[in-house]
Amino acid sequence: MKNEVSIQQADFSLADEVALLERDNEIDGAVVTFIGRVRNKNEGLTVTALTLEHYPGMTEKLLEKIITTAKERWNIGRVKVIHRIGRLEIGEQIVFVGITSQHRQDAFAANEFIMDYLKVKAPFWKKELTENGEKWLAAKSSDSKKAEQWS
Amino acid sequence: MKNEVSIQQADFSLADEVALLERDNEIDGAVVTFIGRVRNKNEGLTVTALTLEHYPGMTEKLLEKIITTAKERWNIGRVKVIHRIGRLEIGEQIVFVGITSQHRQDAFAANEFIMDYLKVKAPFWKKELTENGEKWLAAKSSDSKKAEQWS
Amino acid sequence: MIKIVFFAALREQLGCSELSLDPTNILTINQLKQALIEHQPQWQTFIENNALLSAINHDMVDGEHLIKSGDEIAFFPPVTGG
Amino acid sequence: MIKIVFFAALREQLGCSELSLDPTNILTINQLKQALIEHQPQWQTFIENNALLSAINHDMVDGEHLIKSGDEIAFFPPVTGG
Repeated sequence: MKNEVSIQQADFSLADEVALLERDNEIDGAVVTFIGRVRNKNEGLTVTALTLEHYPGMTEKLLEKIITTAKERWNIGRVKVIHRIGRLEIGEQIVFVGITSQHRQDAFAANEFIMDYLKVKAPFWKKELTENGEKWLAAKSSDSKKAEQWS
Repeated sequence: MKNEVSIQQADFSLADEVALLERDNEIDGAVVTFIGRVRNKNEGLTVTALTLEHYPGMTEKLLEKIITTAKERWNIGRVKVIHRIGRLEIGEQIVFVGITSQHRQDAFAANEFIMDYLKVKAPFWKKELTENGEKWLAAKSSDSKKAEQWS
Repeated sequence: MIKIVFFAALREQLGCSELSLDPTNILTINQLKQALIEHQPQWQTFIENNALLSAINHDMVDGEHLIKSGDEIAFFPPVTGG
Repeated sequence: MIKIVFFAALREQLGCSELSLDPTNILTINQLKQALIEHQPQWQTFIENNALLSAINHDMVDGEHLIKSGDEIAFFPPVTGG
């Protein structure tokens, strides 16, 4: 579980993260990555930046739990989850999930599962800076429904 | 469709490919990538290298068809498929599929769909150099079954 | 004593990110909510928000969950990360 | 004339990657296979392999598909890329 989760303000390098997942790992032929970025529109409003808050300690614990569940459920090799906090501008990376596996199907499923659960379980909150001012994002019921499909 | 498919001997850079998918693209918040690599074991045998052969012309046409189908089926933004040919050593990258989307679910599904169809439709053939000599890989019925699940 | 922490929109609504309370006579999360409203009546609308989530020592809990001295209790809105 | 190309294991088994044929009297893929076997009897086992796939001008076709002059016909084993 060591070093599988990182909550950080700093940006991360996709290339470096994937290199770490692949290093001395000649058995896993499949690598699936997800990157979530700040987009310039949300619910019809122009977004100029995001601020991300989290609950230190609980976030890491929950993400580790989600990773443990993914490893029980699928045959996967290495896992890395990075989530940034603080102020992020349009186009910046917010979240990274990287998975290696001997089987691409397992890598795809575990990656999507981790993202779906992160979305509805991990204590992060986004505040958008839009053309109409600051606004805390509301949780979406579609995200809850998507996470429920795994159970 | 321009530049969405590349069949090449040269290696590729994950970071550069993702940067191209993200450039001037502030609307797609989700990026899913798949990388297939040469692994050191297959069906119990130690593999030392792979040689990849393809049918020039038909390969590109088929991959473009698969991408078109994925775009009809899911709401995705940009797509890139790279497949290497020639001799590849253990750990080297073989194939890349990168997809951007406004919706992570679409990016995951379209990426896995493209890989599943590439596996069973695109005219590539792998020859493994193993501890027991050279051997053309046999197609796997599990790959055909996986591709059929999309229809 | 127990430590109580608030996050995100709730933190801003209450104008408070953290406080400590003597848990005497507070047995459950729901009772703690009542104690907070007595402590700051203007918090009532925000604390009684049905969508509010609560955690004890980093584990999600419901309103009937028991509180003990030394616990860290968190209240926050539905999460929106990723 | 038609151009015929072979790939991968089949190319190695036949010892041939490409040949040209006059398509007179050859109407279908299956008839082309028979013509190839008459041309090189030692190819019979490999050409009659049921798993063999065929394409005309880069589109997959079955044995009954019609051939016309100028076509590029390909024969190859099941694909194993990715």
